[in-house]
Amino acid sequence: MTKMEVIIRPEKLEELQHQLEEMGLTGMTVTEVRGAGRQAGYVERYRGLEYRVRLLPKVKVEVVVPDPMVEDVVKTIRNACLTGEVGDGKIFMWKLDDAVRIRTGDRGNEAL
Amino acid sequence: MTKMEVIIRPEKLEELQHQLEEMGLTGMTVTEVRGAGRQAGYVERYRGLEYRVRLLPKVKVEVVVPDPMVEDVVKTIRNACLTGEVGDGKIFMWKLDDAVRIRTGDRGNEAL
Amino acid sequence: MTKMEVIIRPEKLEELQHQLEEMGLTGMTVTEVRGAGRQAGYVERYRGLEYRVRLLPKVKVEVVVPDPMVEDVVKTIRNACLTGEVGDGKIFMWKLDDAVRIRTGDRGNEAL
Amino acid sequence: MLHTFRRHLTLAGCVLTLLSFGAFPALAQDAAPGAAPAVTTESAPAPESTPAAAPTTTEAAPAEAAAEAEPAAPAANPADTVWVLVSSALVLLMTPGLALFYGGMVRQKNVLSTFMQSFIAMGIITVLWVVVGYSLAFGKGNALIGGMDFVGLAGVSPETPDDFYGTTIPHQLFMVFQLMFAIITPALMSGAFAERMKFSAYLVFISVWSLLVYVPIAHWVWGEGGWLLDMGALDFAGGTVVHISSGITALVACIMIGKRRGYPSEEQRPHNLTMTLLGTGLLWFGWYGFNGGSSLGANGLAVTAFVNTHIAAGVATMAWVLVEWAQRGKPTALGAASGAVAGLVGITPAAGFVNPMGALAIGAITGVVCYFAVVSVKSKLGYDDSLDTFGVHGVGGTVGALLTGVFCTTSVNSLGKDGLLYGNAGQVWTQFVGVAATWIYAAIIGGLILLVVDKTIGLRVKSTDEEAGLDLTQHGEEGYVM
Amino acid sequence: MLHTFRRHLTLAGCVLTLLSFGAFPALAQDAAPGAAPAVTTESAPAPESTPAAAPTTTEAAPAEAAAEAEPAAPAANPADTVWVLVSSALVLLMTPGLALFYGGMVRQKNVLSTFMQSFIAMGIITVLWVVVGYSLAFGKGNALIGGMDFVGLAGVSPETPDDFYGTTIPHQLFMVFQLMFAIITPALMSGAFAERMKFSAYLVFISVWSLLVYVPIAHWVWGEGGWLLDMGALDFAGGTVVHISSGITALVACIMIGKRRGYPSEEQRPHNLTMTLLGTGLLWFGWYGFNGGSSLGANGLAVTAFVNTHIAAGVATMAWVLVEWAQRGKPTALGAASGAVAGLVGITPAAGFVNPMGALAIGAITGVVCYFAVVSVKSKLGYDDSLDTFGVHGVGGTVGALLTGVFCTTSVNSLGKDGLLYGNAGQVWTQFVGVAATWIYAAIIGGLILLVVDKTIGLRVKSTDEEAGLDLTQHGEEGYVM
Amino acid sequence: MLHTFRRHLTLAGCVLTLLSFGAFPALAQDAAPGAAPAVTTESAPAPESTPAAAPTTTEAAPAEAAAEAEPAAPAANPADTVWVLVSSALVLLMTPGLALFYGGMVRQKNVLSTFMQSFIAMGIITVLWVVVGYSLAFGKGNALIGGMDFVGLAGVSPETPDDFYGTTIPHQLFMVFQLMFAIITPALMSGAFAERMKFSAYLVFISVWSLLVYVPIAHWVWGEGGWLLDMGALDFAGGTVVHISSGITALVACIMIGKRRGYPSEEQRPHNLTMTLLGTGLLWFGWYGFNGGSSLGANGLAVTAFVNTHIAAGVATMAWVLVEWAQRGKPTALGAASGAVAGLVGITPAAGFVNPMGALAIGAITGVVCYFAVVSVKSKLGYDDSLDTFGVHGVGGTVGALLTGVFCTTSVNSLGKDGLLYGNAGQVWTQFVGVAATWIYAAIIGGLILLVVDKTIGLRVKSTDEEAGLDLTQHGEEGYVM
Ligand SMILES: Nc1ncnc2c1ncn2[C@@H]1O[C@H](COP(=O)(O)OP(=O)(O)O)[C@@H](O)[C@H]1O
Ligand SMILES: Nc1ncnc2c1ncn2[C@@H]1O[C@H](COP(=O)(O)OP(=O)(O)O)[C@@H](O)[C@H]1O
Ligand SMILES: Nc1ncnc2c1ncn2[C@@H]1O[C@H](COP(=O)(O)OP(=O)(O)O)[C@@H](O)[C@H]1O
Repeated sequence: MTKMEVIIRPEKLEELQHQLEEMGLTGMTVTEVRGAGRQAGYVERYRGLEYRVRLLPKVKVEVVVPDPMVEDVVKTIRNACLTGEVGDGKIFMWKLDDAVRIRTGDRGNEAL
Repeated sequence: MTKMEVIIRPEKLEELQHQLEEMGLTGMTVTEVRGAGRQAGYVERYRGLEYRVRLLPKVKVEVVVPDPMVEDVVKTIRNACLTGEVGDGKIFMWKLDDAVRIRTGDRGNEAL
Repeated sequence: MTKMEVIIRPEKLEELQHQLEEMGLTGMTVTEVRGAGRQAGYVERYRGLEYRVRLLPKVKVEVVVPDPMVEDVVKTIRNACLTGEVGDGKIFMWKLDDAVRIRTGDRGNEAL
Repeated sequence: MLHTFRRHLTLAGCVLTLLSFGAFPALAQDAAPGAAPAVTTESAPAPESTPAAAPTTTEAAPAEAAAEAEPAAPAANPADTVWVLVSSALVLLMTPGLALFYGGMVRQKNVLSTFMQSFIAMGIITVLWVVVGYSLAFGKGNALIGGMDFVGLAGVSPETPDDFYGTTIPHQLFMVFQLMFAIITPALMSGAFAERMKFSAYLVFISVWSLLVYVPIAHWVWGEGGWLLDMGALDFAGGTVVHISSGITALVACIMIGKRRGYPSEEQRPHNLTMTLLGTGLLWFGWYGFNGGSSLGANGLAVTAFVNTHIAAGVATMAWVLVEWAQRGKPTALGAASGAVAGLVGITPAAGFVNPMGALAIGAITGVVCYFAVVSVKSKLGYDDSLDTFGVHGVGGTVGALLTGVFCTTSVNSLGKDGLLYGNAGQVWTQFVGVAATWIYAAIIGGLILLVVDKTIGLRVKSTDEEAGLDLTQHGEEGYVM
Repeated sequence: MLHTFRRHLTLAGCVLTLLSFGAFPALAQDAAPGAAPAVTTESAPAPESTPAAAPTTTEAAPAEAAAEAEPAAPAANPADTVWVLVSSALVLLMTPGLALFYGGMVRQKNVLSTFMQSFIAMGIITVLWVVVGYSLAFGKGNALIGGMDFVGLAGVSPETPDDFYGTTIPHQLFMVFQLMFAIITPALMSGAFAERMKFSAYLVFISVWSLLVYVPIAHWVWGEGGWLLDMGALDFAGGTVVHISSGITALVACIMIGKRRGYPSEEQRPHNLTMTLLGTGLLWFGWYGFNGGSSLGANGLAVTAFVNTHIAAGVATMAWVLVEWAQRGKPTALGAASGAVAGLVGITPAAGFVNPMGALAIGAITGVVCYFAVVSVKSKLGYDDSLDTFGVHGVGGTVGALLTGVFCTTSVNSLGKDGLLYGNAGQVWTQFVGVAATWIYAAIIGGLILLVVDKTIGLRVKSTDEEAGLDLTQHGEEGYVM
Repeated sequence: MLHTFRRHLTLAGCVLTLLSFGAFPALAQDAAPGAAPAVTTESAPAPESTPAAAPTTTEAAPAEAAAEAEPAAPAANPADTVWVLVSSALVLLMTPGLALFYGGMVRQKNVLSTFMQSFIAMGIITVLWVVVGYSLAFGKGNALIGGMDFVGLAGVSPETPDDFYGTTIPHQLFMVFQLMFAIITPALMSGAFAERMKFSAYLVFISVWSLLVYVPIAHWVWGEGGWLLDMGALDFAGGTVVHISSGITALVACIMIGKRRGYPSEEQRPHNLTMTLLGTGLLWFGWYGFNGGSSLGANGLAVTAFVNTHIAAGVATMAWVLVEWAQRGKPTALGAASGAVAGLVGITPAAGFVNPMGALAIGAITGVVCYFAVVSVKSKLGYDDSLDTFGVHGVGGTVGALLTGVFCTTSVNSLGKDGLLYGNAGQVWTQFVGVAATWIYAAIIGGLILLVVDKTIGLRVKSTDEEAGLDLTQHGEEGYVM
């Protein structure tokens, strides 16, 4: 089981969810986050006080997949979320030790 | 040290926190998230435009525990959060390499 | 590549971001979370109904760094976020298996 | 089954609408020929804003009847007309204000459904009122109910006054001013059973309740020949008609529908108190029209009611906040809002009958009593009057109606009464009868309506729908997508 | 280049302001000496609030001219003055109400830019109107446009009435009442091209549009000698002038500027419907001034317009919600809000010409027609009228204007006309001509202005700016930092 | 210790309330017997809305005194009464408007405490005003302070006018109109020391400040025999009384209490600008009552004040936005809101004394000057006037008061003065004296009060409480639970 943490542009969420579903992956958890990186930020001014806003709205999609699917999922994500402009985001991934489905007590891949 | 990431129904948060506290676990970090899975979503309509909303409000509870406590915590979580209906949520867990308490610089289990 | 998950006081975010940038780390992902721990909570009352609020506003900063930088980053974080009062927060860290830059397809440290 | 019901409802709505259209050719002549030149008689002294007109000018009638006998129709007074026009607009604004007040106190997932319970009243009650409600409340009838002469607003002139109600403003203006009261009253109840009633059940419930509970009580208290009016019970702007009637049925409703899922163990904090405070501001603002406008004229009585309203709201805000501070250690914003509304409720029946110091007393007492009703009594008795419709409107309306009998004085309003403090202890008894009759009627008939709706449509949403929230499940929407 | 443009704009603004200052010494005497004693003539019977005054009292002129001939200047009627003062304030409040109504429907990243499109109109149109707009609309001119006599408000007295417009209220009050209409009209358009227009382009566009589209149409319909007025087209409070003009140009604009990035595939749900509902409440409240105030007096006509406005809003709310419920399975809060506004739009041209049952019919029909325009027609034709300015204001205004010709009756307003139902089928044709002229003019001139702005400044923001949101990129701010 | 203080406060509050009850039997006769028939004298020509009545009709007194000598009591004019009733309601609404305006600019964790600082003023100032404040401000006294004759509103009739203040409206109405001003003024100050003052300290501070600063200055400027009034200083609706007094004390307060924790290094962006914009809309709307109502009658002066208010707000919006655009590259929504309020502040003292072009000039100048005060001066001098109470109200009020001396003209208001532009340079000096006196008095007495409160209760919350936010620590609530 691998956890993939995907940071994307908010406007790509719908497309990504759609394409993952087509692969048979319906399970996912989504969080609204803000991200900084190479993408340029903005300057905001409130009555002359200036704020450099480097954190831009992003969406974090967490999806836990059986290990063999990882590369396919990477492909799907790139397919769904690519614009080619700076700020398209990242995928971070690591192996999980276990998973539990609360409802049933299923463990491991069963729980997904 | 194991990190347990628990996705639950929002209305179960209070009960879970209560039961974990009774086990002596007061430390936790909570995020509002939205989740998709087997649980059916909703259809929303705004002036006739239809949106299939598959992401439902969930709460993510992150709790880092010493390794020996993991199974007890799983039990407690299931105890607190079980309704038996689809959408009760998941527990994902993995081992951490280290932890730091910012205030003191304590490392590892000391930091929890 | 190590993922560092840092829970801090909201008011320290700006300083932390500033100091990480000075180290050359611009990439980060930030989430608003609520945390419980040793820090005392509050009592809220609405028309006499009493709520013990143990979850306090915190900010979670996620930053993925090449392994050799980890200790430096820990130092910087403590430097930026220390007040010495209970509730300064934690750093949790673990090794990642891989990272992908969606825009380019870069993998591993290249993707950061 | 719900599905079938929905169809029926739609049909019913359409039929209702169409029926009312059928009525209009017959009414084409409602602006009678005599209307146009009417205002030229304005120099006649009589109908100039009578300074001490009670909301229904029973006693004043003889004096004015003379003046009316001479010209074809009495003229509306322009200044009085403006004041009641403005007041009508202010009272309408209270319904969105109520939506905010209540909406801020529920959880996020139910905010739109709570708003809808107020907004839909602006739709359905308007239709019912112009078609039949106004006539049943204010048409010529008996001691218990009005008649059918104003059905479809037949004979309700936009130019000339009625000869009994608001004799210095156009009859249609009196009608629309009263309509605003009819709208907000059922919406008030929604606070008691918030976050768990089906929208379809709510819509049917308030429609029937408006006709079977609100309309008769309005007739008793304000209608020509109404038994409470003739008995001498004072209710300046709706303490019994609006607040007690809705507060009591609300109590019955929240007991019948049961507690919210998870109450009180789960966290159910207000999701947006800034919204509640804005709502309070709009309610306070609109209440000047509610009470001040109930003078139906631009006279000293309007000033009295306006000033009393303001004073009671202000002092009740302080009373609630200070008691809470002393009792619980912190003064809360929700407490300030609750106190303000409690004071406004308490002064409603009294606004045109007491002097400023009476208003100060009524505000302070209502504020404190409602505080304890909401904070102590409710949790002790254990019902889930979720947003305290009973605790504030039922209790506050009752306290205000009784205190009216204590503080009222004919030195303020010669068409009013003297109360306990001015040597007439009997007025408290008269007020008590009015209160008791309203309690009993609203409890019984309100309860019966709820029972029937529950057996047919079902009052309560499914438990899983309650978990997901009424916005999603009843309306297919979300309040915030942020 | 944008940079240069900005400089120019700033300069232009400053110059405009300074120029207008240049005008003021010349105007120092605008409160003419004769003004002060004017009110002492008030006991003269004539100008007492005439009960059936049309918004522009053409026919009434002879009767009053006599009264005016005697004293130096006719006196303003105090009650009429209060009503129009209050109505002006109410109409102003509609613009922030519109900001909320629209602001709640856009995505969070564009909420401030949407607000700004309304608020800035309160600034720029005010300046334009007092400097030149009012004069061009209501100054003495020909059938197509007013004149220059009121430039800089020269001769627009705060004490005495004009001898044509609002003959019982101070001329300056008539001017400011009209100004409120001039403010909200361009802001209405912003719904059609929401979330994608440059602020600089918007500012220039509405300035020019106000002078080249709004002002002439206002003159045609309400101005002395305006051709539609003389032809007998009825528009009580702005069905054509306000709603059709803005609705049609809005349609052209949203087609010219193109769809929003990602429309309709990406999720673009309203970010805060509680805001939209509050906006609806304020619009409804303000609309009493919009329609009721258009009687320009505290008379039966004001009552008629007020009552009709309320009824149409209420019934249209029900109509939209019930049709939606039957068609789509759920009654929505946004539907209730949309229905209310549609009903208010529909009754606008008719408010002072029909009876309550006419208002009921107009409300129901407009509610249903707008529902289908918004829900079915738009998606079929495929344009992105983002917040349905055309679907509600263009369509609703058109339906209302035509139905005015069906339901209007001189029994309500002797200065009005009889419509189809009262034996005068020709009025529908007259109304049609008014509608058609407004459609054509607003489409062509509106389109040309947009074209010029597009070629010079560019209407649309960059695609990446659209992604980041207009709040950040146009205004350097965020709506919420929570 | 705080605990003990709280107890004392509660006690004090209760005692105050009870004391005031003690007063009421003595006041039972406040609606004097002569009042009821008063309105029958209305046909008497004299008190008909005098077109050029100054807020305090000193000069007009002789003329009216004659009329008054004949009947027992002068009659209130109904149209004037309506206008001031409505205006009072509008001014009250400004306080919730201010809560929104300020509340949107603070951080989320302090939003309720900011709201409370406005709402609690609606409570405490109401009580103080009716008990003693009104009497000290407007009771018969000397050049510096009023007297005790109106304590507990004794002799303040709801029917008949006072013979000095608002001679055509019931005295109680004048009292409540003034009360609305007394409420909002201390609340204005809360912007300067936002996010860091203890609620208990705030409550005591504004109570004392209201009696020791507001009340005397109101007496000087508007009270019978007040020295600034007698000197001929013009302040139509409160430029000195309301805006300068609060603005100056606010400056002192923010310096004394110190900067916010983390200011200016930490991010302290406004948490909800849509709230601020809605607040701006309500302030603008309410300001028509603030300035327009200060004519105290339904006359040309009301129209003048209304129109000038609108124009100044509109042009100042544009002025701020354009200067900001040119200077900083982007026009902001907060800038539009700030400009509007600055313009409204600037026109306040002038509204009934200048013509529309004067209003245009005052609006533009105030908008630009306040822009620089807020954006440049503040950061240079380094104080933390958090929401710019001084920058907008102190500076804007000062600019407006001085410009009144430049642009005022008797052609607009015969009871006013001619200013610099009309050949009377001395008026600028007179205005300057009024401004200077207010600055000095508000700074010294305001500062002393703050000092005493700081030494006893302590002005500032603990640093950790400031971090957690005032909502949690002062009120035990959260604004949003979403
Ligand atoms: N080192 C990092 N650790 C955690 N998150 C990161 C890191 N670098 C980037 N991110 C996240 O990825 C997003 C996109 O990164 P950015 O560098 O702007 O663009 P790109 O990935 O196209 O090069 C950021 O907004 C941030 O949320
Ligand atoms: N593969 C997954 N990866 C990440 N989160 C998941 C995954 N599957 C489910 N979840 C999370 O768990 C929640 C519950 O899952 P669901 O399948 O609806 O119910 P159940 O766990 O009862 O079978 C989802 O809403 C989602 O937040
Ligand atoms: N065991 C834990 N698992 C996850 N998060 C934790 C844990 N313990 C603490 N935290 C997070 O760290 C924050 C600070 O912890 P706390 O114990 O209050 O202070 P300190 O770290 O200074 O001892 C908490 O608010 C919570 O968000």
